[in-house]
Amino acid sequence: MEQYGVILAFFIFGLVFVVANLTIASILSKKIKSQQKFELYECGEVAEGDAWIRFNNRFYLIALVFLVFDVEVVMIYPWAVALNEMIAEGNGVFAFWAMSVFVVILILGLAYDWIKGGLEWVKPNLLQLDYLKKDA
Amino acid sequence: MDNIFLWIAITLGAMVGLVSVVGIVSIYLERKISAFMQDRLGPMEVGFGSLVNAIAGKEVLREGRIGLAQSLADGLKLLQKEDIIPDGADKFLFKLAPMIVFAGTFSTFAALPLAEYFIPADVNIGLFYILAISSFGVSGILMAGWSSNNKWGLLGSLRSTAQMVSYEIPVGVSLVSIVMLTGTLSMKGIVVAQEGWFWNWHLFGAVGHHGLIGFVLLPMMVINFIAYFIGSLAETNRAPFDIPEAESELVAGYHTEYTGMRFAIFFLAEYGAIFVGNAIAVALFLGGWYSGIPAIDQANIPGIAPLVFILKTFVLIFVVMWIRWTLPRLRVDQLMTLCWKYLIPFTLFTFFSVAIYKVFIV
Amino acid sequence: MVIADFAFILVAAFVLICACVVVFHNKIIYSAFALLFCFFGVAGLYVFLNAEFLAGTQLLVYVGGISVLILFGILLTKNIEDLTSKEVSTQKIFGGLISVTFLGGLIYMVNSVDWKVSTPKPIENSPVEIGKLFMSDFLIPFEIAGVLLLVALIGAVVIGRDTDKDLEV
Amino acid sequence: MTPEEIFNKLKDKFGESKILSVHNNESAEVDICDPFINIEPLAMTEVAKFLKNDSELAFDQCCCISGVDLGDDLQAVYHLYSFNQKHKICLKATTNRENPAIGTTALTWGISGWLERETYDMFGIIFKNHPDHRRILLEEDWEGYPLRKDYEFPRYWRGMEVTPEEDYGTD
Amino acid sequence: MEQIKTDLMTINMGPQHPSTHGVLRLELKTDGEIVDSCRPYLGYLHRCFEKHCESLDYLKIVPFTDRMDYLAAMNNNWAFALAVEKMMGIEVPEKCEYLRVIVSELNRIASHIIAFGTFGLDIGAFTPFLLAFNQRELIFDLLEEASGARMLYNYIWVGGVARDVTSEWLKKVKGFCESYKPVINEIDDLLSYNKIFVSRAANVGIVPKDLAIDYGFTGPNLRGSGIEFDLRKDEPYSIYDKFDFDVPIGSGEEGTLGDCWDRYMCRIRETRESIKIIEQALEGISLEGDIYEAVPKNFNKMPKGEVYVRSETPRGEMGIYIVSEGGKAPTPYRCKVRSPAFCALSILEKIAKGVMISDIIVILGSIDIVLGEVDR
Repeated sequence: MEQYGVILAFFIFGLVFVVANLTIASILSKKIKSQQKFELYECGEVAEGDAWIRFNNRFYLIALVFLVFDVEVVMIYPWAVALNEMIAEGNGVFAFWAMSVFVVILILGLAYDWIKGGLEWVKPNLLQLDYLKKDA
Repeated sequence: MDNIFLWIAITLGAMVGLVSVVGIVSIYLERKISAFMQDRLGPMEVGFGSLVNAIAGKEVLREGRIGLAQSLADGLKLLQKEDIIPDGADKFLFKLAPMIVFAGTFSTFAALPLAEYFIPADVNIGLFYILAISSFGVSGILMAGWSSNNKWGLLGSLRSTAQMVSYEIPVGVSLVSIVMLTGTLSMKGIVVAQEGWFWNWHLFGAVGHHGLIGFVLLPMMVINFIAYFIGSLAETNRAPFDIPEAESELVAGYHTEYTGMRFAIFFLAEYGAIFVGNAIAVALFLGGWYSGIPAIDQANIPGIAPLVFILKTFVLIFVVMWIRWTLPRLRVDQLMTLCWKYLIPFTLFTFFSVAIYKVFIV
Repeated sequence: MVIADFAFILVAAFVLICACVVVFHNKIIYSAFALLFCFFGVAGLYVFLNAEFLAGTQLLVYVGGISVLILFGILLTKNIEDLTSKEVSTQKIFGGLISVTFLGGLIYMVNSVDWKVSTPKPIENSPVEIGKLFMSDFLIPFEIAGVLLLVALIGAVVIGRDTDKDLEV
Repeated sequence: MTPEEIFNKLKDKFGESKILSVHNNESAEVDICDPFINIEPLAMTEVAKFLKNDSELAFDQCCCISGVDLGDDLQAVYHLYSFNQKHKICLKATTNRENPAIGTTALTWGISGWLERETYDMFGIIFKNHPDHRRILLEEDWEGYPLRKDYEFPRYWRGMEVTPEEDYGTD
Repeated sequence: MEQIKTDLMTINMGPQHPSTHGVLRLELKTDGEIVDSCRPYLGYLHRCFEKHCESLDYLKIVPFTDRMDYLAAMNNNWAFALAVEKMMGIEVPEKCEYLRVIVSELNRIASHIIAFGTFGLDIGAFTPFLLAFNQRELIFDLLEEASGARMLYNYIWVGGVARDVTSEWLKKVKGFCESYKPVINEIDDLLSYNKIFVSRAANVGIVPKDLAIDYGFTGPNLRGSGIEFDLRKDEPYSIYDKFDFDVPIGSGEEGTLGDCWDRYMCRIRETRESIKIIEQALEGISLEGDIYEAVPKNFNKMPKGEVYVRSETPRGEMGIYIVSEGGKAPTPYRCKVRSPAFCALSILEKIAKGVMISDIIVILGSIDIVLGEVDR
């Protein structure tokens, strides 16, 4: 428990450290008001359109696939830690096959995704863009 | 009760010192290394003397000859920069984001096994803890990119998030092999398992555990190490995986709108993350605080352990910089392909190999 | 353990505050980030229950995975910056009634149950125990979880394939 | 092919009303000049298409379109080159100053789109049926066409001083 | 299942952006990372060079041509000088021709160094850029010694060159040629065949032959699309017919013909050919003779008429169209510059649809624009 107290202390100190630094900076820094400074950076032009728009859902799918594998990793870890003891208890082979089934099921999923293109980032086929098509 | 507070005070102090030194030294090294690789000199002018003069308001003489105080001077400069929050930004989240990113990174320092008796929080799930807490920083980056209401920032943070979560998988799987060998998640336990000569390091297989037959695992462990190393490069957004802040495409990625000290905090957190990423590689694959030669270990020379550990980490950091200044940048789809179609299958393969080795061979 | 109690109150208060923000804040993106912190705090609560491994899992899966998923999900919605949760005024009385009933029921339950307070010895090395339990008592659920994840993966692909048909490689 | 051959071929195809005349070094009233063919301005579109698609002519690249202010008239000068046949030709289309209009060649050569926009930007020649007829180098709200000889430099633009006072009105 | 709709995001790339190679503004409409449309806006560097010309003496225009393509000022000087010389029928002394070839081929190398260096930089390779830059510095030292300036030389005058050179200078040029060769090999090792670099540049921004011609590609861009056409070879001006050199063309060796890698590689190979030309010129040159011999004192003998002269600059074919009213006016009536980068840039709108934002940068880098010349 005490160990986690240390971690909590580290986390809180991380926040405090930033606040302290920013406070020092705000004391040391000069402030010169100018409206243009507070405009958003868009390469020197006035920003057009909004950044807060409906975004491409590919990011969502990546997160979804990630989550599945994340859960898998989380479930492998306790098994891996316990493997030594399970071997010592004579359950090693059983544990191996049990885990194999679990992982192979997921590898099947990965393979399915792979074949169906679920692992592809939204990527245009640069060899078949519109302007190239009519020549082919 | 006093004991724990004293411990927290000591370790916090040490780790704050470490993170600052790591930041300053890494930035200096990065400049010098890149300069030497590119046939130029890098920072040459700013020495400690000129820095002192500058602070005292005296005439600044060019006293340094190798620019040792350059990073410090930059830090001082950043402290004096105006803090600008754009009008269009979501101010609360904009301010919160650097804190989250830094606190997330700094928390990982709590489980760094610098020496056998100097692990701030020697929790029994240490490895798992570091993996878990580093995913916390992801949300900070997303927050930074979204709140600044900047298109480059948003694109950068989305790329960054997708990249960091994806590469958590190969990193996680590649480390399972080591957990299987050592049977513990404690950082201390994993490092202690590699005591003695350097062939006991996990990079060279499982010699430390099972004698010569452990060499069978050498290729597996090398693959694991490479997969982990690539993964940690990607998780820390380093070249060739620096697409989230690719300056030629996204200007500066998620911290485009950040100025002054807030920007410096991101920078510090980034270098801290690089240090932690490589420190884990050292602890898990390269024998941690053991020098690899029993004669110069902590048993004989007290106090050498943290030095050995930090030195090894900096060797890896050098490799990271070397890679950055050598390789071009990947595109976002190629990055995902590398992760899902190469690293994950390879690490799953090594996972099975080590499992078979554990269950059927030894 | 006064300090531990203090820390517990701190963490619990953090979780509660975050949870309140999730429910009451007008901006959906704030709710999402508050939910993330709420998950983070819950991980802390797990630690107080000596379930370190579970805490790590909470961080890895909920903070690093599900929160990101939710945030991405929000980025898919339109006009997030002025998307506010609307008050449904027509349902006020009815809703209030239901909540009060539930609250009453909960209070009654809490009071009527004869709580057994026991302090079992904390498990020394929880991941090992969890690993062993996976391979013995909970083997079937463990494998079923694998199948469930497979279904999720396939589902992800099906969604993905349908939405970017025009970009099919 | 020589300019005469091109001229005759074009005249056979389009008739004298559209293909006006051909000039050679010798026949021109100037001292030095590349051979060129005068074209009726509004016929440019079809002539260009023919020049590109005819297998003997095969002018596949439009090197340059330059506007010239002739005083009373405005002129667009087209320099064409054929990678296939390795020959080149110069076309000229002259239009009146008040209502300058020339048929576009932007649908024939990709590059013409921008070159014509530049000519429009500088001379105010309207290219009929141009798919994207905007200014290119100057701002959309710029007044006047700078390369015309009678162009007067503006003193201010959007409140900014664009011509220094001492230079204003002296040119 | 109904498609989940995503909004198009409008992004301004430029004018203040690290990779637009100057003050170019691209208005991108993107769906996530995929570019839906890309519209270039020019004119941020517009100085109305052509209007200036109409009020300047021919010799006074030369320094202005420097400022068009400021990375290859020599070649611009030369292009203009060629046009005026053709108009006036001036025979340039052979020594001057040799000097012109040497300095403009040196400048061509310097310009290509920027082109492939910044192209690598756009893809994230910082080191080759600086290694190449060292060589550019050496070239600048040489050109400085010859002309007195490091970037904007005003060296090639109508009818001659501005300053004479010494035999030591020629030796230094020879020395540079030797030192350059290993560097370009190193860049090949470090960048050209690097797997990441190839995967970023190959099969991106493909410009097939017909499209390349249609959109006015010239120079290395055109040759990258596999068309062997070089004005120095096909319509040799000056003394280029005396030299033996190859015209490197793209072959699609790493991807598809006409992709960004081909254009990049063309430039790398062209610098080797330039070295060949310089070496031959160094052998052929004799330092006897007066360099000002053919420089006209005034332009009273300017004939009435017009010329259109093309010459090969590093960015492609620069055409100068001059209309003169004859001897009574010492200024051009009209001077039009056909700028190769302007023409090459016009293709961007066409080929940008459907690529990723990262690819836009790569395409832009590979067609190697200089905004000073695009906008004039």
